[in-house]
Amino acid sequence: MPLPATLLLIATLLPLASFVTLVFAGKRIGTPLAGVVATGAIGGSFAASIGALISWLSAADPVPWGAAREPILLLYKWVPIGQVGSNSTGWLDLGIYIDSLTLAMFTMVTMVALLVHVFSIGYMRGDKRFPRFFTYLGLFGFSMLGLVISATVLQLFIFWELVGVCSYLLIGFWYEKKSASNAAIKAFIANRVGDVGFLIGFGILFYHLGNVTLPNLWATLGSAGTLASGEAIGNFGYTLLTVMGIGLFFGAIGKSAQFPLHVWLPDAMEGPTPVSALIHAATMVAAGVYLCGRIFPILTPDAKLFIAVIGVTTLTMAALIAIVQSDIKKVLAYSTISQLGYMILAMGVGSWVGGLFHLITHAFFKALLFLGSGSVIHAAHHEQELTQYGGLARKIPVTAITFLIGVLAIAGTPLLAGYYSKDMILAHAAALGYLAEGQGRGGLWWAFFVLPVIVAYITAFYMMRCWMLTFWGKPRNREVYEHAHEYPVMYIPLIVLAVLSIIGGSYLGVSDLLQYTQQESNAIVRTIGGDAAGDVFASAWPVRSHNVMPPHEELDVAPAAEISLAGHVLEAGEHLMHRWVGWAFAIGIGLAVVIYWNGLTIAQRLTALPPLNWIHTWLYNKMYFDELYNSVFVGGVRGLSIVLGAFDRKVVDGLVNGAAALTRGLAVISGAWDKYVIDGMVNGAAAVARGIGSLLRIPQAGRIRLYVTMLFASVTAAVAVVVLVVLMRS
Amino acid sequence: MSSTLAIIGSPFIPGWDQLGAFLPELVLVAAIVGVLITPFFTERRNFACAVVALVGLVGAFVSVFAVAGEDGAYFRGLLVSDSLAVLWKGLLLLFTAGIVLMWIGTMAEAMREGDGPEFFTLLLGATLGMSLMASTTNLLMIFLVVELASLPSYVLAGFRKTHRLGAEASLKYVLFGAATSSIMVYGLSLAYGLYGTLDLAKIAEQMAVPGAQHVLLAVVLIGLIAGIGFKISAVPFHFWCPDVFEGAHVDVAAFLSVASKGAALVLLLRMVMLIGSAAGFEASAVTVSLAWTLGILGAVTATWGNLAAFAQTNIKRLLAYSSIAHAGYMVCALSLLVARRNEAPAADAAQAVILYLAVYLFMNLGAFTIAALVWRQTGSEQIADFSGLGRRAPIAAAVMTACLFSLVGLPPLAGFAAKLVLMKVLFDNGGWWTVLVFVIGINTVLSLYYYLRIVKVMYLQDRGEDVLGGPILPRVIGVACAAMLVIMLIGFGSLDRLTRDAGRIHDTNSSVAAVK
Amino acid sequence: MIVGLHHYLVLAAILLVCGIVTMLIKRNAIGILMGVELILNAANVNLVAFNHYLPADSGIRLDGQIFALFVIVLAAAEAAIALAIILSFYNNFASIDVEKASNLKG
Amino acid sequence: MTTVLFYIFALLVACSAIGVAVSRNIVRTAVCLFFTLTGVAGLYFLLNAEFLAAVQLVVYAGGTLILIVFGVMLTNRLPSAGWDVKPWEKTVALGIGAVLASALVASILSLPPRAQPDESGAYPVLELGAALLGDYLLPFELVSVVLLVVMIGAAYLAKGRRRNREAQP
Repeated sequence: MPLPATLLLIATLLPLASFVTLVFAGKRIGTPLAGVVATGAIGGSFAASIGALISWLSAADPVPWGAAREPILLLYKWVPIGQVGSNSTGWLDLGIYIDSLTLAMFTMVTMVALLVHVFSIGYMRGDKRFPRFFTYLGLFGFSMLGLVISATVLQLFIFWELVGVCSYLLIGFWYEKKSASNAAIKAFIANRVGDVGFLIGFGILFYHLGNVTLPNLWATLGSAGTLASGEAIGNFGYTLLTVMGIGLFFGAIGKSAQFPLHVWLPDAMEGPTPVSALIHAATMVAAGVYLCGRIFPILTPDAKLFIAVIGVTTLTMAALIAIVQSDIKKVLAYSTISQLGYMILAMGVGSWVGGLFHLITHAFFKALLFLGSGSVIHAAHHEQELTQYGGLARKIPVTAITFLIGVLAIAGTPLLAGYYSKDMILAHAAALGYLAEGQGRGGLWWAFFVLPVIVAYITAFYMMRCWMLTFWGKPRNREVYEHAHEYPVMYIPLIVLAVLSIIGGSYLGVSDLLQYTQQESNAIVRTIGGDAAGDVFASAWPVRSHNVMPPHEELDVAPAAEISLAGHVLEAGEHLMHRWVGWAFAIGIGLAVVIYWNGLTIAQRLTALPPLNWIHTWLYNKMYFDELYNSVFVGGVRGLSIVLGAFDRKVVDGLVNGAAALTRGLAVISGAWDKYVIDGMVNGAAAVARGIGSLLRIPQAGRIRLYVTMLFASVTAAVAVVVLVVLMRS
Repeated sequence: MSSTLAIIGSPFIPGWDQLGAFLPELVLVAAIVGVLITPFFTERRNFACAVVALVGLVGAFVSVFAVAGEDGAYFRGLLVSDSLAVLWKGLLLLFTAGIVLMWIGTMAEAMREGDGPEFFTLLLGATLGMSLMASTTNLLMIFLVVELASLPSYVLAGFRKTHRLGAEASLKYVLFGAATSSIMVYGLSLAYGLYGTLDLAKIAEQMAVPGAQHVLLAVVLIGLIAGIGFKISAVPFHFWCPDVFEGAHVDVAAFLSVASKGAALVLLLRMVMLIGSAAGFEASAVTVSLAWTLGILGAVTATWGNLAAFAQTNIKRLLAYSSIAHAGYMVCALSLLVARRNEAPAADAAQAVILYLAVYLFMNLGAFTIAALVWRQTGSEQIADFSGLGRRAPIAAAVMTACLFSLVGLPPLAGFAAKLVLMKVLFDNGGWWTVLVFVIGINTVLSLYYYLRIVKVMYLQDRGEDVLGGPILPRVIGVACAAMLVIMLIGFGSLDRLTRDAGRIHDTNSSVAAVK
Repeated sequence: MIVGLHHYLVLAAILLVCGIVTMLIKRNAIGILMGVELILNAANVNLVAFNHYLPADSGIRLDGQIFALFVIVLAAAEAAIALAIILSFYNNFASIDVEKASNLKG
Repeated sequence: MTTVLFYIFALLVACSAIGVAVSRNIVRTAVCLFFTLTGVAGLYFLLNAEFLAAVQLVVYAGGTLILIVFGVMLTNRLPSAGWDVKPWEKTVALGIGAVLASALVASILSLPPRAQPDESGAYPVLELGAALLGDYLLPFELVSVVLLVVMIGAAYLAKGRRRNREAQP
């Protein structure tokens, strides 16, 4: 096994080992030590990931793999299932797929997870279920890393669900709080809705292709990106491909909290703050983007259009809501949704590198912001309302400074991480606008550029608002202010993340790594599909034909002979983007500083004005999405949530004791089965089965002579029948 | 190994040099002798005998590896050795070693000091018979080894001789067993008469000739099915099974649940393969009717077992019905062997049965071990007394849950893959076998209920008893079994490759005739 | 009428049926055991008769007689075990009426 | 001569077998069984299986039956009143017997007849011995293991049997 594969496998299994250890011995290991065990495991993972990254980057002949060379694909024949689908090997394969993206994700996930673990040792110290918290974190680490290393779509799905389970467990970690268990249910339902779509897409895929590996998938369907309506690849018609792509994307909608399934993420902030940082900001919610990245080559232009629309809707909506939120974690939650919208938009407009680049930079600064907010909340004795803060910079200076760096990074301040990735996405969006206009498709297509640009200004504004209200000005709640303090074990991760937020964009070579990924993917696709296979990352959208040239006078730069059309349009897009976005951070931040210099006074006066107060109320109530869903799905959701509520109470209560937490869930199902099916429906199938069962127990009366009689009776009957049949025939 | 024995020299004993291929059995015989002389050297006779038996079983297990690959017919066709036999021997010896460990962990204290030598002699004797059951195609040997497997089992079932239920179980077992085995001998005598030989391979060849299928052949086959069906506990030869499991000790019940049934299944597998290999499906009325018989037998057995398990309150009785149901699943797959011999699906079916047995071994051992642990600590075998086990003994409860889920066939446990492969093999053949797939599917749903009921009792009912203590060894066995179930699921591909040859024994079987 | 193979086979069938009927109508455990012996004897008569009436071209082959010999030995072993179990049952139930053995059921 | 002897033995076997089935007294049953076994031994003589006939007499009639009679005597203090079998059970048993008998006899009679073997040959006791210690040495040895195990099992169950009677449930 190649060295990086070995190392990454170790990195994946270490958190599992930690999980198993803590499941069985968590209570015995005890409060600080359980955290140390888990931290050690994830630290080992991080070290292994770094080792793998180094060996990957320094790989040279004779090995075929390495950065910008070829990916590693190791397959293991798992369950023999015979021929299913056209691409089948007769097995349900499992495998490891490693390319530069895998390594980037591994390093990012393990690094953030390690820092969150360290932070949690401090943050969760007082909690009575401290070991259990780290147990779940171990399971989460395993699931997330397993997701990233998966080589087949089936595997992706398995780990996808596991990650969802962890999220559910961690959101409801403080299940005594009604709001926490409700939030867990909400996340559960929203993710199930998304998974239904995923399953439909996966079903189509599986039916036609069997359990394919990712490179096989790309090699088979990789030309979907430039497919014109009406064309087909093999058995896949254009419509089927589009439906499949959108179906798979639905999974991402659920997990990455995109419109209209975004409602669970803000509520998920009921979980412990380190969880919010790790799972609901940096890693798991990004899994949807990762999935989009992996299925990108099989997305048809129309599927991409759908994705882009979802992305742009999400990022705008979430940013607007974020402006008025008063809970520090809610602000961050909506900012997360908005940033995820950017990433999804990037996938939609064909900026593969931009989307994943933003995923990684965002992980750094969003983890920083969340851990910073955790430090604030911890300092403020679990007070989360911005209105109760103010002036905390003097009490917790390290947090304040690192938080500010995070704000600057997300606002797109030049030279910080967010600047590079966001710009890359916006440049592609602008290029798209040019292309669409060149085809005479009208100005509406510019929305994909204009709205994100406006939101870039808004982002800078609301993030700075959050910082100003927390750290600047006079303390609005003296009691909170007096007791605030910070610990080294908590602010050291903040410092590390702050450094990463500064250098993550330009100096770590993340975007180079992603460029390599494209080369590697194309290399393996050529190995499988022959040299005819083109660039699977080529995206024709919205230009269904490569030959349509946008009018030159529309572009701000003269066409250079040596660069391709796409590169040419992209360059134009970059220019346009720089013209409009360049100073967004300064304007947004400046406005926030001005308005919130003296706390809430100006803002309160502003929101009292007639049109603004209505908007404020509307936004403050999150555009009434919850109410909308409640009234639309009132019957269904209520009923479901009552059932799930009962489920949840029992499950979560059950979690208190016992190692096998999950099994309780099934026990409850069995209990419900017993209660509702057996007792409730006397005439139900189970009752019939039981009736037959008791009939069958009549011969088992305990009498040996009866047994022997039945034995000989059946033997005799059999002999008699055969003899009769044979003798009659002859 | 044959060469090793050749060096020792060949006394004037026919076939001496061929004994090497049956080293595991020789080690077992040596272990029997060892168990018998152990009491002369120690005061702790029970424990010492257990250790000797364990050493013997492990030694025999190791020697299985030495004889692997020495395929062929030995002793003029009285015994054969091939991958199927070797695989089964390995599984059986591993399992029996597990039973001995379980005995040490849970049952040792319940046995009167001094009874150990008898117990382990009987256990090893039965194991010897069961291991040879996989290795023979000769009518005389079939009868002999079936008796060698059965006779000690009868005593084992009533080993608690001052226990009323044990005595009752034993009596039922011996009378029912004597009835079926005598019917089987009558059938075998007719088989000899019809074809003039005791070699099943030759009989199968002659049987395939259309004119040679006399009506008495039906009596032969019915007798065989009765004799082997009794050991498999296929309906309607299953009546002894729940009663004996309930009356016998947990360790004996566990032993019978896998070893006895598995040996008989492997024997039946070999026989139907032979019969099938001589004549293709469409060619002969015998194979068609045998395929139908086995298919119906399997379907009825599985359904009967599952339905009757519904209202059980005793854990051993429930597991007995569960074992009947599982035997039914495997018999379903055997129907393919007659039908599609010489085609790949038949080999796949044989392999599926072996894989299923391998997985079944661990899930049953784990479940019975926890049942034994609970029995040791509470003295009860009632399912109701598992209440609160999730709190009182979290590890034991988790192991039990894993084993039960595997018995249902839920992922992520190996029972899932085993059942999946079994159903897939049947499904691939289409036609009436699809019905069997549906039967197994419906049965799986049925079984979900009664298995999960135990889980429910363990986790959702709590009568507030104290923590369930007890020795660590049964928990270790249980955790090992549960871990094996997970590992086997992950490693199912390797397992599949390992057992690939099991279904492809056709060549060695035809060489039986060549040797004679 | 010359005595042929069929005569012996029919006699064996009668023995078999007698044995089965014995097993079915006896309540005494030892009686049931005797039924088993009858069935085994039926099998033995079959074996020896078949061996005697083997086709002439096969030379001297004694498979049937040897099988019968082993059946006799194993029948003795089985009887020994069964009697020991019946004694054990008797010790526990003070009876060898098999109808008493009905505690295990369901 | 052979024919006459066959019918004598056959009658003995059949009648005493029926006696075993219908007799209500266990001692009488045992006596009937003895006659059956002896008759079968006689048949073996007729079938050119003298050695087997001797074994039948020595092991079966002499050994097994004595064992059974011991068992009968050990447990015979029991009152056999109230051991009656219900009429429907008898009917079922006889029904099974009748159906099986007719099916078997019908199929046996459809078997093609076989030639009478050459009666002149000497009894092949030498061949029997050679086969037993040659080709069939393996089962011969194996049966000794069976007997060893069975002996130990039977002895275990039979020894010290009245222990702990009062400790039972």
